[in-house]
Amino acid sequence: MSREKITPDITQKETVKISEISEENILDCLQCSKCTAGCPAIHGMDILPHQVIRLLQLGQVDKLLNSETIWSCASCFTCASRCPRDVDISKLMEALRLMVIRVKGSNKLKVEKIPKLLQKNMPQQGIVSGFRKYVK
Amino acid sequence: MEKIREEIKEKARQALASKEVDVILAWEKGELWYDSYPAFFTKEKDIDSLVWDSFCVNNLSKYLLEYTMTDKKIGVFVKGCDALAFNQLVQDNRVSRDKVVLYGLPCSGMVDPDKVRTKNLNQGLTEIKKSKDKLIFITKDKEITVPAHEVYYDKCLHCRYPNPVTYDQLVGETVAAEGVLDDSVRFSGVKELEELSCEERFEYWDGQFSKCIRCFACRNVCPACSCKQCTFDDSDLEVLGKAREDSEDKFFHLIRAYHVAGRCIDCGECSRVCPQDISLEKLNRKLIKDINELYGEYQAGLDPSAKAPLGTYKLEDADSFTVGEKGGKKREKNSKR
Amino acid sequence: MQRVGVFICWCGTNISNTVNIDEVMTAVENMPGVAYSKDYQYMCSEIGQNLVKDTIKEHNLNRIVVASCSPRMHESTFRKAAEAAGLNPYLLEIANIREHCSWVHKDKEAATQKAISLTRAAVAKAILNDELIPGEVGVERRALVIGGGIAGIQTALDIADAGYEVDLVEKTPSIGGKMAQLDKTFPTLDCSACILTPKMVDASMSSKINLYTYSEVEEVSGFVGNFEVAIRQKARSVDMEKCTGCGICLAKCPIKTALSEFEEGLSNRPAIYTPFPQAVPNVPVIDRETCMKFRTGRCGVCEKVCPTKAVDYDQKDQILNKKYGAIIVTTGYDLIDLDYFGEYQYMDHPDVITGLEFERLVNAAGPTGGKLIRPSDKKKPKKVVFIQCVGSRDKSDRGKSYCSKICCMYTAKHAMLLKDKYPDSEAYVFYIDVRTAGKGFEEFQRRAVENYGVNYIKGMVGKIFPTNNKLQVNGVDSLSGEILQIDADMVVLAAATKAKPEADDVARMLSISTDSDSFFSEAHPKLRPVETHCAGIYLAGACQGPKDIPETVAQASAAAVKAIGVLSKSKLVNNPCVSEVDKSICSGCLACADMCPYEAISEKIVEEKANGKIVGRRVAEVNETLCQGCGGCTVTCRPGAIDLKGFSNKQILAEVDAICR
Amino acid sequence: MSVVASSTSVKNVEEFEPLIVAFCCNWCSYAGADLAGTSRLNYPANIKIIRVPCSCRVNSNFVLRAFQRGADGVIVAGCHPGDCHYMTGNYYTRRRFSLLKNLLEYVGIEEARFKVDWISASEGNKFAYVMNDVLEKVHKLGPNRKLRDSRWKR
Repeated sequence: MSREKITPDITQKETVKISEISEENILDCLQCSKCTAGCPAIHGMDILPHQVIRLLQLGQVDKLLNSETIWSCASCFTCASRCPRDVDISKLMEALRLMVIRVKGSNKLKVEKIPKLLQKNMPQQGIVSGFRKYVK
Repeated sequence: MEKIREEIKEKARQALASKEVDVILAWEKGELWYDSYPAFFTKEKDIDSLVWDSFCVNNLSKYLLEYTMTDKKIGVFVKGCDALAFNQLVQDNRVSRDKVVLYGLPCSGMVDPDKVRTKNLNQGLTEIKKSKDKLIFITKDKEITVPAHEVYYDKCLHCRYPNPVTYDQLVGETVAAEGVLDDSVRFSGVKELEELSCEERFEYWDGQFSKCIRCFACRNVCPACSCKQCTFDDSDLEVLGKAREDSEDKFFHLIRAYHVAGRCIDCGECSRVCPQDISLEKLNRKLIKDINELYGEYQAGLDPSAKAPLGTYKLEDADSFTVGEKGGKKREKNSKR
Repeated sequence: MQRVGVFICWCGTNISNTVNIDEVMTAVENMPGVAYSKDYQYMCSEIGQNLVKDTIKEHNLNRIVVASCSPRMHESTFRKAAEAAGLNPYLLEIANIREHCSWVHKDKEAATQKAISLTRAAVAKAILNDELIPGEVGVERRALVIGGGIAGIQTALDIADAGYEVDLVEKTPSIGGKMAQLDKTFPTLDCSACILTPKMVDASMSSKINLYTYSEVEEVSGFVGNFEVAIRQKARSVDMEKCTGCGICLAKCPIKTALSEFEEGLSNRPAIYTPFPQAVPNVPVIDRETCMKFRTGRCGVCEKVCPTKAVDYDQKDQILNKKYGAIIVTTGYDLIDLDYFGEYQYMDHPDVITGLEFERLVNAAGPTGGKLIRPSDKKKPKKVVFIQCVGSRDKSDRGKSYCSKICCMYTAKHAMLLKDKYPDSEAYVFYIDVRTAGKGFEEFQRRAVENYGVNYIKGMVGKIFPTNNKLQVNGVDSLSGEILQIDADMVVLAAATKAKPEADDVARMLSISTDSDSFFSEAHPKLRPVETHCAGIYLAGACQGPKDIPETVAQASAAAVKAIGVLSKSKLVNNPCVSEVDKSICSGCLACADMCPYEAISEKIVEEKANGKIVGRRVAEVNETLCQGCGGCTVTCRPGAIDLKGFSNKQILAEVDAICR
Repeated sequence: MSVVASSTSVKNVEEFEPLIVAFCCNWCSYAGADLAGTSRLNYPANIKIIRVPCSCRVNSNFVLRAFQRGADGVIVAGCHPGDCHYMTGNYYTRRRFSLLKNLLEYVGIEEARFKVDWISASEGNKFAYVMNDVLEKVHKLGPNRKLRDSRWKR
């Protein structure tokens, strides 16, 4: 394991952009990890929700943009409703997704493909949040 | 009116004779047809010149201040507005209720000499008789009948208290209030101004105030202006300068209105006596309207034991200063953005 | 002829960096009335003060203006200096060119101009200053302590020890407060009752202390040295004189269904009750809402069984009016409501309890006789999960943004108590941070980990799912990133502390202020931690902010000393800036008297000659010892007959004119 | 002609340095201003503070006199209602200045020129915020010409 050089910087462009889109103050977070503890979508995540904010605080947006986590997030708002610091992490997740989508410029979810994606027990909210996630 | 006049005289004579009072405060006829000015009577024989006619507009209550430094008992005749004024003076601790005997006079309105002149009714006028809601102008050779509201003072047209709200003895029969009595009429002038833009309002008031010659008639006639020494006359503090200067006029009028706020009985005397026709009632009524809206309906002079609106408070009073700055934590978070 | 001396302070570089002193000096020299001016680097130093003293004499100065820091900082310093030079101290004015100028402005030119303007206003005011002589007022040598927890008890004992009378008012039927509910105390694990009850008894036995339990303060007026207080003694329905505390009534009462407040609702109590066996005073109270006699008129068992005929159903609330020289507020704290923390199941599951409930469960005198069992099935818990920061450090609407300060320590204590009782049990503590600043505190918490094997997990619990007989706790270890699932038998929540719900009303009644969380505000966070902004009113304990017992006791003794400082004086010097009536102008309307919050203005009849006779005329008169100098009366007075010394109409108008030049 | 007029008016606005007189109660707002100072919170030098014991000491005369002498804005700041050092003083302030504020607006004085607010001793931030806010608004309004004494220098 090599030592990584980190300069925490929340004034860099990407972090500022995320703050703008999400309207959340990432410095409010004090790393209690309650978001992670309550997250139902955690099994598909390579970076845990509380780590997401930590990486944002460290300014390591790149790691997040290439993570599974942001696409695993179900936008169920459990984290937001329980956060003792009033940080809406689902909004930060959304902001991260938008960063990706805006750069790549294409929609990931096509309406005609929906039936195939639908599993038996897929809740309606899943489809709605799917659109929120994958459509520009 | 003429019947009551005799009753009044009789009452005055009796009061002096029985030593019920030492002085009677009433009206006396002056040289001109519209002159019915306040007069003090101490002797029974002088009562013959006492008058009660359509020109007894002067408020006698304020003249009681002349007697604050004596222990004389005074009998005074009060119309509806005068009775409010009397109560206000009692509330302000300027007149002792027990030193005064009040003779209440119901009054359906007083005649504005200017309106009489405009209608040319004053030529050879000897008497004005009242008949229901009409007035009969009697001269040597003819009688002209006009609807009363055409010649009454503006301030009398929507009078809310034609009958005295307090008295020891009532002379004559109570009368019904006339005209529209709800606040829409009373505050219509204020509302019209409120709806104008800031600049328009300034233009209006600048025009009004700059007419002022600072004769202080408005103050001198006002029953709420009962201070021993008016702040405007305080040469030491120099609150108000003497110069002919617009800002001093504004200062005078704003402070005058503010000083009577919550104590103005809305008798309209200030506007009546103003030689420059400044619409002072629109200033006073603005304050009355605001007090009514912010702190609950209040009529000065109705109850001498009441607390003046500016001399009291409620914990839950409206707070217009910090609107939009309050709110919970969520708001605070939003405001940061 | 006024000869004003102006002294301009550099405050090292604090002022001179932003304000061009030379320019101010030049401007000052040309101000009307200024006879002398001087600048110096540290005007508040001894050299600076001597400079002021010497020049007053040398240059025959009779008015002084010091342009320096805020008058709240050094006005008294310079007034003393002026007084030492033989000048009446109230002839001095301060121009605040540091806090209000050099520290808040960056532009040097603008700051310089403002400094000149502020100094000009101070000179204009100083010219109109009069010599003022402060009056004196006597001191009521008795203190009132509001709240009978450990803070109130300690304060009362200390004041009584100094020889002064103290009245201790407690809302509940017994003194003792939250500390009486605790089992053991950190960091020594000695039993709370063992150290508290002797103090409670001392308080009740002291000839100097009067206990008013089951009583509330209803009204407070007056000022330091002379507070007037109305105390409502609620009807106890038991005669305090006759009752011997035998307890027969408690045993015979047919109603046994009321939830015990003292036991945090974990057990029941009768309608006639003492909160706990060691209650002081040991006199029961009838809970009239529960009592059958009061609800239906039938019963009266307690009256019949009482051997001393102490039960009195007709007792009424009594209002006591008393005077005090000083007041100490020790009203304590509460735990927050957990209604909004649905994920922890506190409202729904009996085995999810608060820390305070845990105290009662392990206490030998508690509802289980000290047997630590699950409230649901009375079985021994094997696995207990402790969750810290439930509502603390929580910015959302559910919680409190501050740290509750005591939870880290008491959670460690609880875990140890559990392990002491059941060595084979498992304890898990979920925490965000462990904060153990305090003597012996860190060692205490480490003992829990190292010696007792308590599992500390940095992370939080997402949700608790009640499953057959267990509580499935879903959490995370944030350090390893492991998702944890613990099947616990019991969960203990370290609920956040909060100010008492009635704190705002108490603050309003006492005219003291609270912070945004309704804790009472101290006068200065560092230098005046037990004083309030209202002279003569002091604070101790958790009503001022979350704190533990040692801190509370320290603060209580500190507050006692402050109060003794007032009580030990036979006279207090008044603020000489009081209102004054010009009787020649006064109309006697007494509008001023109506608004005066201190009832300092009354009617006076002056004799005057009028029409050749001597007649009495009503005017207003100010009682200078009662007047506190707010100046509200001056505004009610339209003609300006009543004016405030030191802040007169003329002086303020002169300041306005000078600033607007 | 109109071009010239507008250009001079623009210039005037640029040169316009408003004067704002703030009456602050000794116990809360003056202390709040001190706190703004110790916290080095910037606000413009145009604001000049006069210390009064309580906001209820402020007479409407003082407010009008400041306007007369050329102040472009006036602020009255006291303890929050309920927190008055003198128990009830600011409740009177609240009534008195609610009426005066309305009256001034009624005679055509721009609302932003007269500000009343509650600033506690711990609200240094709010103090600076209110001062900046008033100044900004008054700056937009331009100089007070409506109540000013034409003989006074400013």
